[in-house]
Order: sequence, then structure tokens, then C-alpha cells
Amino acid sequence: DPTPQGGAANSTGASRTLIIAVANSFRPVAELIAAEFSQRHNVQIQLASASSGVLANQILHGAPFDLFLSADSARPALLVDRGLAYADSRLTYARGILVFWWPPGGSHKGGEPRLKQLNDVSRLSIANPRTAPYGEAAKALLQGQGLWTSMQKRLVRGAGASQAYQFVASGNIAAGLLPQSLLLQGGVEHDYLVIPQELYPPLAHQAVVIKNGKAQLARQFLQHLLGAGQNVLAEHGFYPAASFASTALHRGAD
Amino acid sequence: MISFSYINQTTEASGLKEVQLAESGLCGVFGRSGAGKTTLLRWLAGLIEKEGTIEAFGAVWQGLSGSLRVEARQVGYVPQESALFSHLTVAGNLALAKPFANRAVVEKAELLDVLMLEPLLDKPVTELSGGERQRVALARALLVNPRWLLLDEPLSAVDQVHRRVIGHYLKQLSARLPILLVSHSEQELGALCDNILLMDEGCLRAQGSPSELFSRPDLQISHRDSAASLLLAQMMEYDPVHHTQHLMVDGQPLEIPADKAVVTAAGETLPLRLMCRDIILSRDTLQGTSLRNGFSVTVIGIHSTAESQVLVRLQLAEQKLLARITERSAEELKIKLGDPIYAYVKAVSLVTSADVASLPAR
Amino acid sequence: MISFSYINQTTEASGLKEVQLAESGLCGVFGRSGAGKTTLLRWLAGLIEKEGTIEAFGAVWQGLSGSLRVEARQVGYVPQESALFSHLTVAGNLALAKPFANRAVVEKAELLDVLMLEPLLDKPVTELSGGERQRVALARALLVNPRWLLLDEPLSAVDQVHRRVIGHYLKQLSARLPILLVSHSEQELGALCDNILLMDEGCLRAQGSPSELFSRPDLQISHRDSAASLLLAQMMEYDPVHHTQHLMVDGQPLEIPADKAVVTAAGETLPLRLMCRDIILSRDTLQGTSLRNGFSVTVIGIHSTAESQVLVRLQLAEQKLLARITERSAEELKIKLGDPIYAYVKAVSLVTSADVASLPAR
Amino acid sequence: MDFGFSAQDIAALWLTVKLSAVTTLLLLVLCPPLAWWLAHTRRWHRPLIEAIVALPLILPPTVLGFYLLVAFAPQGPVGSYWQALFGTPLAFSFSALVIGSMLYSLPFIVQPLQAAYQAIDQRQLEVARTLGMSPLRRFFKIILPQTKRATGAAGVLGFSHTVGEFGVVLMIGGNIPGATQVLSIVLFDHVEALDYAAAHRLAGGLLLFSLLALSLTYSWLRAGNKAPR
Amino acid sequence: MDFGFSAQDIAALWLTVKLSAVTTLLLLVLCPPLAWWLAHTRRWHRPLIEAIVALPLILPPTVLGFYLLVAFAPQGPVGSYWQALFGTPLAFSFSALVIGSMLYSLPFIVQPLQAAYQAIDQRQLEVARTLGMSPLRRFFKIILPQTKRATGAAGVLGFSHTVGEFGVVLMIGGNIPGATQVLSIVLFDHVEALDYAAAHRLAGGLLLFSLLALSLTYSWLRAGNKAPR
Ligand SMILES: Nc1ncnc2c1ncn2[C@@H]1O[C@H](COP(=O)(O)OP(=O)(O)OP(=O)(O)O)[C@@H](O)[C@H]1O
Ligand SMILES: Nc1ncnc2c1ncn2[C@@H]1O[C@H](COP(=O)(O)OP(=O)(O)OP(=O)(O)O)[C@@H](O)[C@H]1O
Ligand code: MOO
Ligand SMILES: [Mg+2]
Ligand SMILES: [Mg+2]
Repeated sequence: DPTPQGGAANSTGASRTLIIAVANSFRPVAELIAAEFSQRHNVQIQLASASSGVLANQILHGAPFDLFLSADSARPALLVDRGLAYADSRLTYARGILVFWWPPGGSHKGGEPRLKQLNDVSRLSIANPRTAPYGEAAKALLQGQGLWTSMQKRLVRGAGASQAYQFVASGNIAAGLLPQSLLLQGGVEHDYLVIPQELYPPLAHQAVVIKNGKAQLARQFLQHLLGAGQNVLAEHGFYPAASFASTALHRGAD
Repeated sequence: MISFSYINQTTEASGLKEVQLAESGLCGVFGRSGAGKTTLLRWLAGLIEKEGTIEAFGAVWQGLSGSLRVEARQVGYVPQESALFSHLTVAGNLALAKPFANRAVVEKAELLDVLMLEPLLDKPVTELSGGERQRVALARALLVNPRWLLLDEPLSAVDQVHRRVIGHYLKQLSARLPILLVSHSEQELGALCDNILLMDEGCLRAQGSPSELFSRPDLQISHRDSAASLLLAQMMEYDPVHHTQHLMVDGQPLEIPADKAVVTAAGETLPLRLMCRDIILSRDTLQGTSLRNGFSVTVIGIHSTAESQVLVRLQLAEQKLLARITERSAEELKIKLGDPIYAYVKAVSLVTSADVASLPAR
Repeated sequence: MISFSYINQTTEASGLKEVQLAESGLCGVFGRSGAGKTTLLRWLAGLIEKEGTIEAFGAVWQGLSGSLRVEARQVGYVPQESALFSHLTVAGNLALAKPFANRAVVEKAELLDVLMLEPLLDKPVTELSGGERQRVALARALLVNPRWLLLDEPLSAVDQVHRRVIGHYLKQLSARLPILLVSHSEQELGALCDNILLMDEGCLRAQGSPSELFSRPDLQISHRDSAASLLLAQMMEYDPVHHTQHLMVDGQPLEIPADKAVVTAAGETLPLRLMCRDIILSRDTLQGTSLRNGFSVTVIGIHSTAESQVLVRLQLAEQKLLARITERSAEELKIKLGDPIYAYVKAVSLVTSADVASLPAR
Repeated sequence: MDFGFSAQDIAALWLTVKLSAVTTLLLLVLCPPLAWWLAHTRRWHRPLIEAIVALPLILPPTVLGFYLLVAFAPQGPVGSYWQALFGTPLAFSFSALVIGSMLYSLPFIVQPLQAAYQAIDQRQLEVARTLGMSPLRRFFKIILPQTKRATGAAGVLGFSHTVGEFGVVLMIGGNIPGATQVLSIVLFDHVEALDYAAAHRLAGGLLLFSLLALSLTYSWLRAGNKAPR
Repeated sequence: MDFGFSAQDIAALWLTVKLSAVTTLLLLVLCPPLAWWLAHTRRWHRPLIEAIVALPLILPPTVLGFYLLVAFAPQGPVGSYWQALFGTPLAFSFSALVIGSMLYSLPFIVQPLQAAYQAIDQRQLEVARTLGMSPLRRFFKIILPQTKRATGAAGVLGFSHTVGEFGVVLMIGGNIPGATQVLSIVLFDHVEALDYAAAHRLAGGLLLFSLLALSLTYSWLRAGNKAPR
């Protein structure tokens, strides 16, 4: 059993401290929920954020995290496969929302764009489909629209969704296929189209409780996230987990 | 005409106001270690800033309106430490010395020959001996065809054979090119220079011909063991049998080995350096000795120097001569001011500027 | 006893097999620029590898079983370029010279005094003049109380006044400490050294006393203008009235200015250097001249040198003397082998080792 | 040529070499005057300039990249000027990568050069002036040859640093295959996607190749520079 | 002290300074012998070692971090040894950050030192040997004082590089507030979270502070090092 011994140093003497590895894109929401949780349960919570890929790598090599909130479902599944996380803890806690954002600029007037206009943009910013779930979703959408091949030369890839957003926000790229959460966070309220759910595979954000950590506390937090925590999701650009059939259904989404 | 005034703020008391030099000739710079000789040369080359004024070759090099750039002064400078370009060979160093304008002061082939650099051309300069380095530095400075040559002890690590050959070459060059030569060798300066600058404590103290400077009893220089006088002699006929050269000094004859006079043609003037300690005074003419040259002179001064010696100042028709003898001799000869007397000198102990060439084969 | 054999693969033909030196005394190293003097000293110090063997102070420094580390040789080395520690002051440089063991060769205060370093102590060495740098390098080498002092032209940029003072000091030191001194000044070597190594083309050519070496007609050295003989004189009484010192050379009297003999007590031996060109030959004794010292000698050799000059080899009772006169004089005096003759010399033109101290105030 | 590298890998390799070479060459042209000035000026503000040169290091590359992105935007201070000048947007172009990489590697070129220039024997340069050599001639004939090794070593460091550079390039390049997708990004993507086999293959190949190239470069630098006696 | 910095910022600042200082100090102790060896050995494998020193640069920091992570993991080659020795895991500890940062900044310390050592006047060192000075004494009395500026400048670069370092630290540190969360990661997080106000404040403060610190350091280095005549 390759179960890592990691976390021993950090867990001693601070048993009421929970270390949560959270994907960059979910961090702002996680902060809100964590604040509420730690007040209610007198627990100190440390959020360690990075891209889901980096976090998974770290957990694979003994990172002392108790809970992993990934922005996808493949990486939590891998951790379970490797025996590093509890299989029964793998749950979808939120779903991402992909939008087509085309802010005004140049001859473009702004307003809510239509899906057909995807092909009109000079350059389109997406997250890297290889590493970021939002990129994967964007790719699926473009493939569905028959634009994937023809737009290759006009695609710009951010390492994560956040970079892809910055490309557009800074005015360097005309438009992007991005998480709604980021737009809300950046104060963008117009000029985007929420892509219909059926046009891309569900962006299931899954969590797992890491073995050798404070599993009890972690499960407690997860419970909170799936309960009271769900209320804040919508206003931050996520679909609640329950809004999309059962969590069990999405275990096999990868 | 070159003229400069060099101001040393700290000890400006008794310095020379201004120095004037002709646009040819070899001028020596003499003074103790730390006297400021290097500093003077660096200032003249434009490498350091110091109060003073310089006018040379009809242009102001340093004045009220600022200072002429080093690059534009067109001097040939040999620093005390050679400062060869350390990444290059000898040939590489020489190649960087591109001639200024189209003056042709030296011929490269001749220069390499005199400085014996031919066999060294392909050596990296980091593998040269001390004397070899100095010769390369001198060649490099000359190859730019400079307007003025500033030499800071350029031959201190060169052996005496080479040193004389090169000294002689410089002397010849100085007919066309003014040269400032720092040296600690009074003999060298006396034999080569027309003019000497004396430095002390950062100041220029005195300027004059070697004969003047080295015989001024107020300057310590005349008290030295190596003090000497300079006489100008007229070239007369050559005696091919004895291989000797006849000369005339203020109307009195003199005969020297011919090879001491090679460079000068009949009718011309030859400077002779007579070491004070080499002159023998006699009441009468001498016979049956190897001493062949005697002048009839008058005593015009008697100065005590080191404890038991006296410097006797002698007058020929026009020129003056210094002799150093022991007090005991002076006493026995009963030398008094105004006395007529004979001053003898060994022909082989004369030093002429030509002397530097009369050498065993290189 | 120090002995070494130095092998130069390229031109090993006519070199010296082995050199032996006493564990005291001043040994000169003489030779042209590029002759290999610096290389020899660096090898002796252990800084470069070269074939050969060195035994010194009862230990093998270089032999079949390898080479003694530089640090363990305990030499005092003054390189040709001074190589002062450039980030320090003079005092800082001297402070790094920690004495080896508890030998006390020099006293620091005296050393600073002789080398006139007191006023320079706080100066960064980058701001020293050439001669000042050399004096610091010498002091630094001496302050380690070395077993052997290796000096590579240590005084080439020092003026003649300081140079003589320091030369004299080294001469005194050499009573306790063997010294190897590279110099281009034959006069300096003749006045200071007991022993001279002659180098040429990378090889050791000859070893001998200065009088021997400088008067060997087979060595080019005797043909030079500055060639000289060395005579050993016995100190006799001092004449306080005339301030002269009486001496005896092979039973013949000699009288010199007393300040030329200050260092030596009555009864002791004083080396005298007689320049070949300063010696005057006469058939008879001379009267009524400032020439006071004549020896009765026998002609034992006549060699032509430069075109119109001859070297005459003279024999006193024990010692030998070289005189250089013109061919013309030789002819007129009819000099033949075996002739008895008088050799005169001006007292003031004698050079003694004491001479170096008889100087204008420092 | 196939060692299990994809076409994407090859394209990225080519782009990386091109980017690093251009960046290094430009730095080696632009830095010497700056380094020379820094080595010899006696102005009071020299330490300030030295500090400014080192400043890009202080920011994490991605953050530096972010600020560059803002500056390079068509409305940004640099980008607008660029667009007016060349008619094309700056960001996400090869030029942007070059500028960003240069900024990021600048201190590693300037500083060694400055140190090397300070170590040059001033007396040799003084003599050069008396020989009438112009500043440019002094630079090419004396300073450059005497600092060849330092310049070479600085170039190697700069090149390597650019090869490994990642944050800045990622931010202002946009990971466009063939245009701005360099090797470091591809490699990062492999790791990020937990595709260890591809990552190992690429990293191993890169390291082996670099080891060879660096060794050869250092050998060459060494041969050209004998230690003075 | 409050310039709008959060407690998290302050903790990260302190950790960053600690990490950079420890890394730089350790490098300044370990690199001189290596640099000296590289500067003076005539062995054939010198270029190889030089190349190996520069090699960490070739990998993107995150990828380098990944391999370190693998090595430092409790089952990894280094991590297991470490655990056996000290009883605590290596990865995600301060020690891991130090080791990673050292590896990453190594070439920037070694290379300038090596260049400085090569420029030292050999004749002075020869004389030092004849004076009987031991290698250690030669190092402390001659080599070190004469390369003070180069060492200082290398230290400054190393320090700055560690402050701005991000990829390696993120990977092997894990962004744990108070333990391994350094300033560069906090800053990155601000940008990633689109909290530009916080990012600007932190970046601005960091740059201003660094500018001051670097300027002072360079002034100090300069004062202590007069150019030789
Ligand atoms: N860069 C400098 N800064 C300060 N003082 C200096 C500097 N260079 C030389 N000096 C001092 O100025 C004086 C004159 O030095 P300079 O080098 O001109 O002497 P010098 O006559 O050439 O001596 P030497 O014959 O020994 O070469 C010396 O006392 C020296 O210590
Ligand atoms: N590092 C070196 N590599 C190769 N050749 C050298 C090296 N150093 C000196 N030489 C050569 O060896 C010969 C002897 O040099 P060395 O320095 O010993 O001469 P020297 O007798 O000291 O001359 P000087 O009186 O000019 O100082 C010279 O021809 C010189 O060019
Ligand atoms: O936080 Mo993500 O996994 O890079 O979008
Ligand atoms: Mg000088
Ligand atoms: Mg030598």
C-alpha cells in the first residue's frame, strides 16, 4: 500500500486545523463557505489553492491535505484509484457554467452575443483543454458547432480558466469561452451568453477526502458544502450539485 | 613648441612656473621614487586631471576651456607597467597600433629589428619576460607615429646591451620627434638627453641641459658619484691607422676611439659626457702614460661635497667642466681659484651618445 | 649548503651541471632579457615545474620523489612585477607576511626605516609609485623571515639613492641569509655580490666571483664598457686630518676617501671595484697630479676588444686587474707581455660596497 | 526523427530554440552598453539602476507576465504604441515573447557582464586611448575579447533561463501551437494532465540534449580562454 | 504596521524573507568551493560539471518542482532517506523549499563566482603561497576580499530570484499558509482570483521595498569596492 505518511508534521498539535486543497477557480466560493464553517465549528481552515492538476500531483506525492476540492471529476477519480482518497467520499459539489463572453470593442457593439457569432470573433480565448475542465468543455462546444478545426489558428489558450479570462479582460483577445464564476468575480454582468448545458459535457466539480488526514473533519466540511454551502453557488456562477440529477450519476462522468 | 605649467596644490612653493620644450629632442625626467614622474606623464597624456595648462603643436591641450581628449593628443605612451593587451600575441598588440594621420616617424621593419622583436611576434604577451614586455610596449607606442613620445622607465627591465642600442635609436628618433623619457639612470640621461626636467615631491624643480643640471652645486644631483659634465666637441679628421677620431673642444685637440663617434659626420658637433670622478688634474702635462687627452683649463670654483672630496669647477675657453678629486689631492696640488691647470681624461672613459652603439654584437 | 641542477631540455648543451651556494651570501643572477632568470627563480620557489633537482638546508626540495610544496620552502620571493595584494594598504600587505617559525632575520622597524615605508603604511597599494611598490614587495618578502631570499629585479624602478641604500642593507643581511638577486646592473652586482650566476638562452652558463666572471675574456661580459675588476684590500689606519682611509692591496698602499670604507673595521677586508676604463697605465710613477694611487704590476695578457681598444690583464702579487686603454696608447706605451708597469686609479672613482652608504642624506 | 516525440513537441522545440536564441542574442547586443555604463559610472543613481535591472526577478513570472499582458494590450501603454508602429497587435505574438523573456533574463546577462567589465585592467584601456582607439574599437578589440568567457557564460545562462522560462511566456503567449507554444509549456501541460510518461520522455530528452549542448559550449568557451600567467 | 496588507500577506512576507535568506546564505557557503574548483581545474570533465550546474534552468520551474516532488515524496529516493534520518517527511516542509530554491538559484551564484575567481591575479596568489599562506587563509584574506563585489552581487541575484521563485515552491511547498505559502504565491493567487486591487497593492509594495533594499545593497557593495587604478 503506497499510502503516504504526509501530513504528520502539520496535523500534530493542530488537530482543529483543516487543510483543504482547492482548485483556483473555486477558491473564492470556498473561502466564503470555509469562513462560515470555521465559525460554526470552531475549526481553523487553511485553503491551499493551485490548479487542479498541480494539487492532484501533490496529493499523489504525499501532500498533507485533508480534503481536495477539484474543478473536475477525473483527478478525484484517479486519487481514489490510487488508494489515496476514500472512494465513498467522491462527490460532485458543484457544476461549472460555461459562457461566451464578447465585450464591446472595435466595431463590435457589445450586448449578449449569439452562439452563431462564435465564428465572427477575431480571436477566441479558452482554457487549455488538455489540463483545464473549462477548456475541455469549450473544445466540446466548438466541436459540436463544427468550428474546432477551422478556428484552430484563432484560439488562444490560458493555462487555467483564470488566465483565459485575463486575456479577454485585459483587452488582448476579443472574446472567450469562460466560466461564469470568473465573470461574476470580475464584475462582468453583460455582454455574455450562458451556453446551454446540453452543448457540452457537464462540468462536474468533485471532492474527495484524502486518506491519512483528518477525515472526520473533512467529511464534516464536505457535508456542510453539500448542504448550506449550496446556497451561495448560484450567485457565484455555479450550478448547485443537486440541480443535475444525482451525485452518483456523475461518479462515472470521467 | 611644447609648453606646460604643472601645478601641484600641496607643495607649489618652489616649483618651475612653466616648462618649454622644442618640438624635437630627447628630454629626460629625473627624480626620486615617488617624485611624481609617472603622474606628470599621465597628465600630459590626458589620462588624469590636474590643474595646469598645456600647449603643444600649436594647439591647447589643456586650458581654461577644458581638456583635449586623450585620443586626439596623438602621443605615444609607454606606461611604467607596459600594460600590454593581455589577450593577444606580440603581433596582435602591434597590429592595434594604427598610425595617426600619414606621418611616418618610424619604419616598422627597422623598429622590430632594433627592438629585437622579430622572434617574439607569435608569442602570447603573457609568456614574455619583463624586458621583452617593455620592448613590445615601446614598439606599440612608436607604431602609431605619435607626435610626442612619453616614456615612463621604458627600459628598466631591459639588459644594458639592449638598453644602449635602444637608447641610441631613441636619440636618433628624437631629431624628428620630441621624446620625454623617465629614467633613474643619470648616465643614460646624461648620454642621451638635451634637456632634463628635475622633479621632487610632486613638483617640477628645475629644467636644464644635463651639463648644467648635473653641475649645479645647489642641486643634490651634482654631489652624486655619477655626476658628470657635458662638453660639445667639433668633429675633425679620422685617423684610419689608429682608428681614432680627432676632435676639437674650445680650440683644444682631443682624440677618441673612432667607434665612439660613428654617428656624427666631420664638422658636426658631438656631445661628450665626462664623469666628474674620471677627470684627473695635473700641474704639468703628462708623458709616458695611457692618458692622452689633456685640456688646459682655469679653476673657477671649489666646492666641498662628501666629506673628503671636492668638486672643482673648471673653465675652458667657452665651456665649463666639473672634476671631483679628494681633498688630499686638492691640498697637495694647492688648487686655488684662478689657477691654470691641466685636466686629463682617459679616452676610453668618455661617454658619447654614439657610445651606445659601440657594443658587442647583438 | 644549497645546490641545484637546472635542466633546460631545448639547449642543454653547454650549461652548468650543478650550482652550489653557501647558506649565506649574496649571489647575483645576470643575463640578457629573456635569458631565463625569472624562470629560474620561479622554479626555485616551487611556482613552476621543470626538470632538475634542488637540495637546500638539508632537505630535498625537488628530486625523484617529487617536489616540496611552495608553502613549505619558506623562501622570500619578490616577483618582477611586485604583485602586491591589490585590495589592501601597505600595512595590510605587510600584515599578511607572518614570520615562519621563530627565526628572526629582520627587525620590522629597521626594515621600514631602510625601505622608507613608514609614511606609506596607510596608502592603498594601488596608489603607489613604481618604486614604492617594489619597496613594499621587498619588505613583505623579508617579513616572513625566509630561509632564502629570491629577488627578481627588486629595485629596477627605485632611484639610485634608495637603490644603493637598500643594496647595502641586503649585503648586510646576506651574512645571515642567502640571497639570490637578479639585476641588470653589472655595477650593482659587482659591488654587492660574492658570487654570480650567468644565464643565457634559458641555461646557466657560468658561476663565479664577479672579479672572475667579469674579467674572463671568453665571456662577453668583460668586453662591456662597464666591465670592472675586483680587488680585495686590507683595511689599515684612518687619517683623521685628511679624512682618508689607508689600505693595502697585495702589499701595496692605497688611500681612499674614508667614507668609502665606513662599514669595515681596521684589519678587515674591503672589496674594491675598479672599472677597467678607469685604470691609467704609466711607464713611470706620476707626480704633480690628482692621481694618487698607483700599483706596480706586470702585464700578463693583451686582448683586443672593440675596434680601437685593448684589454690589458695585469698581475699584482696575488690578484689580477683588467685595464682598458686605446690601441693608440698601447702602441705608444709599447706594452708587451711580462712588462712591469704602473697602474693608476683615481681614488674617487673606486667603487666599494661601502660606497652605497656614502650618500647624500636620504 | 522519432523518439516518441509528437509533432507538437517538435514544433515547440523549434519555437523554444528560436525564442531563446533571439532573446539571448538581443540581450547580448543590448546589455554590454548598459553593463559597461554600470561598471564605470560614478553617478549617485547607479545603485538605483542596478536595482531596477534586478527588479523583474522579484515578481513571480506569472505576475510579471500579467503586468506585461496589461501593458501589451492594444489599449495598453506599450501595445498601443506597437500597434501604431507595426499595425499588428503585440500580445500573443512572437515579439511579445521575446520582449517578456528579455526582461526576465536581463539581470542574468547584465550582472556577469558588469562584473567582468569591472575586472578589466584599466591600464590597458588607457593605453588603448593613447593609441587613438575609438570607444567602439576599444570595445571590439579589447573589452570583448577579454570578456569572451564571461559573455559566453552569461549567454549560456540567459539561453537556459529562457528555455526553462514558463510563467511569463504562458501569460503573454497564450500557448498557441506553432506560434507561442514553447517546450516548457508543453512539458508543464504533460505534468498538469498527469501524463507522466510523456513528461518523462520530454524532460529526459530535453535534459540530455541540453547537457550535451551545454557541455560543448563550455568546452568551447574554455578552449578560447587561457588563464593568464 | 498596516498598508492594507492582510495577516496572510505578512506571514507570507516573513516566510519569503526567511526562505530567501536561508537559501542565499547556504548557497554562498556551498558555492565558493565548487566555483573555485570549476575556475581552476584542468580536468576534462569540467565542462560537464558546469553543464550540470546549469541544467536545472532548462526545466520549467513547475516541472523541476514536479521532479523534486517525486524525489522528496516519502517513498522517493531523497524523501525516504530524509524521513529515516530526521523522522519527518521532507516534501511540503520548509526544508524542501530551501533545497528546491537552492537548486534553482545555484547557477546564478556559481557562475558569477567562477568568473570572478578566474579573473583573480594569479601572481598575487603565487606570492601568497611563498608567504606560506594556507589555502584557507588565501581564500579568506585574498580571494574573498578581492571578489567581495561579485559575491555580493551574486547573493543579491540569488536572493531576488528566490523571492520571485514560484513554480518550484508551489509544487513542493503546496501553498500552505504560514508553512509554505510565500509571497510570490500569494501574489499569484491574488491575480488568479482577479483581486487586482490586492495584487497591485502587494506587487507595488514588494517592488518598492525591493527597490529600496536592492539600491542600498548595491550602494554598500559599491562603497566597499574601489576600482583599482
Ligand atoms: N592614484 C594615486 N592616488 C594617490 N596617490 C598616488 C596615486 N598614484 C601615485 N600616487 C602618489 O603620488 C606620488 C607620485 O607618484 P608617481 O607614480 O608619479 O611617482 P614616480 O615619480 O613615478 O615614482 P617611481 O619612480 O617610483 O615610479 C607618490 O607618492 C605616490 O604614492
Ligand atoms: N609562461 C611562459 N610560457 C612560455 N614562455 C615563457 C613564459 N614565461 C617566459 N617565457 C619565455 O622564456 C624565456 C625566459 O623568460 P624569463 O622571464 O625567465 O626571462 P628573464 O631572464 O627573466 O628576462 P628579463 O630580464 O627580461 O626579465 C623568454 O624567452 C620568455 O619569452
Ligand atoms: O482551477 Mo483550474 O483546475 O485550473 O480551472
Ligand atoms: Mg613612476
Ligand atoms: Mg625576468
